[in-house]
Amino acid sequence: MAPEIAPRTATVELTFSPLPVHVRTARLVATAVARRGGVEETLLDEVRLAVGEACSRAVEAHQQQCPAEPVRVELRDGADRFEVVVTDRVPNDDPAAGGTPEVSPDLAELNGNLNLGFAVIAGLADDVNISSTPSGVEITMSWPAKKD
Amino acid sequence: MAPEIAPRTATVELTFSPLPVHVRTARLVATAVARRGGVEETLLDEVRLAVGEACSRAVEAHQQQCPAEPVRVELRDGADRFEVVVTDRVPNDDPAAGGTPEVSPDLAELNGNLNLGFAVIAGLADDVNISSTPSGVEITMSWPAKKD
Amino acid sequence: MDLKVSDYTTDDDLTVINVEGEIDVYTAPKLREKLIDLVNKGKYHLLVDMEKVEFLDSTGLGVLVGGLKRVRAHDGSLELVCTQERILKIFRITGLTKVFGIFDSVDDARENRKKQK
Amino acid sequence: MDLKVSDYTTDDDLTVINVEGEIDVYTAPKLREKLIDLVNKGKYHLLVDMEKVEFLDSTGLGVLVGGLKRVRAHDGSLELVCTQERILKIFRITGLTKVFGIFDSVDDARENRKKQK
Ligand SMILES: Nc1ncnc2c1ncn2[C@@H]1O[C@H](COP(=O)(O)OP(=O)(O)O)[C@@H](O)[C@H]1O
Ligand SMILES: Nc1ncnc2c1ncn2[C@@H]1O[C@H](COP(=O)(O)OP(=O)(O)O)[C@@H](O)[C@H]1O
Repeated sequence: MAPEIAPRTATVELTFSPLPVHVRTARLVATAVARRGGVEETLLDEVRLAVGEACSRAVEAHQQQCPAEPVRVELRDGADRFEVVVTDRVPNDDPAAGGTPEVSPDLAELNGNLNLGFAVIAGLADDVNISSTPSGVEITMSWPAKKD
Repeated sequence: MAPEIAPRTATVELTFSPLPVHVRTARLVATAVARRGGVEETLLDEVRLAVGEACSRAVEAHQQQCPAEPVRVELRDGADRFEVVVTDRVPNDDPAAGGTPEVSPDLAELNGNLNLGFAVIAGLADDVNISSTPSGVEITMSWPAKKD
Repeated sequence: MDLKVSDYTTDDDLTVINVEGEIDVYTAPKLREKLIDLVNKGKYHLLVDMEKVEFLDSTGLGVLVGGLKRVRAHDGSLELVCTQERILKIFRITGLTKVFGIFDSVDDARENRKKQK
Repeated sequence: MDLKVSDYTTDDDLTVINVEGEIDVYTAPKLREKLIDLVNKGKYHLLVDMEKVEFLDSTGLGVLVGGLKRVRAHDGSLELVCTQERILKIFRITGLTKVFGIFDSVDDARENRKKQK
């Protein structure tokens, strides 16, 4: 787990084999946990879509480079933000550089232009951070959450 | 991961802070993954309930003994069985011995008689294995799954 | 998904508790509080209507068993209305069908109560 | 949740594709195959009716863009019917409202097509 987790933050973590079908599971879990974490109903669509995009991207990257490794989604239900971290294990893959050169044109089309995915994430998350580390790409997104 | 995983088995793993609310998330995920994994609709109720019972038990054990440690649920979508493994990190807690002595009577009532939970699991899962290891208790349950 | 609990008392002094939603490890405390509260108010004849219960786990069973113990300490009763097969199954698996009177409707339970008097 | 795709061709030679459900990384291949199939059959004027789409992600957008490229290679068109704000939002965020003709109904799209002839 990342060091920045506050001690009282409740977390749910999902890891899954890099298959498109599990992106649906990730959307389902993220939406359910966000709802309970106090994210407003009107924002849940954005959470669902942004998390789906980040996971689709990770699944695609893993399928090409490390199909045996799972994709990881961490959901942090913090004091006033609901935070989602999607981590892939494809080292030094610069997501913002636009497309992976080895992708066949068909697959690239099928999975959409990678930049479309990022455009969606950037347009939907309240706050986004994309960091490319030697062990993989980490996309952190967050939304405001109300506690009652 | 346990050694018995077949190489082609797709897995989804969920870990969560030991809070009752996350038992709902676990039920939700287990049911969704089981459905997609080809478990018959008529068995999904059993999956939902048995996974909920195993997670409730683990949450209770963690709350008493290691509230900072997460509970883990592994969903293995194998060739002809859908398998769920719920693992707690409470060492040498013999679940079948019936009740943890330190529990206040109220909490014990609230969380049901531990044996009721096991009765439910045993009555619902097609196949159950409970193993108590030095690192915690592992409940493995499985149901038949059809691939199409 | 969440649990709604409400109650009313009939003129033959039976308190009917309507439970709607999921009774699980997360919501069971709410039902437990309701049962304790009623017993504290001197209501010792309880009938829990489970017809709108969508999910029940062993925590919920534990709360019902706890309620039964409480009312029995006052010579009371705790009975159930339940016709849903998926819920009945859980009572059957755990052997609790032998512990609770289970009726098909509130009227059936009231009828039975009159007979016993 | 899953994706249903069906189509029919009007007498003014417009092929309407009805899409129902979620267009995402899991189901998009199905829509892609349908588009390719239609183009292979010589259908170059496509109208995708998105009114029953419940979810659309960038993979779905990619498939629509891919379809557009294919029909354009034959001087064709690919337009959309969409009034759902949550779906329109995704086209707007990605700038694709400028790329696709988007209509309020199949009739509107047909009307527009007649005018352009
Ligand atoms: N039973 C299910 N199994 C798998 N995925 C599901 C299931 N139900 C919904 N989903 C997916 O999870 C996402 C969120 O689900 P949910 O919160 O139920 O959606 P909604 O708010 O639209 O009812 C949806 O985008 C859908 O893809
Ligand atoms: N949006 C949700 N958020 C959290 N938990 C949910 C949600 N929807 C359903 N659940 C829980 O997950 C379990 C399975 O959900 P689901 O497959 O949608 O149930 P059903 O088949 O009864 O519609 C239910 O027992 C419920 O507790």
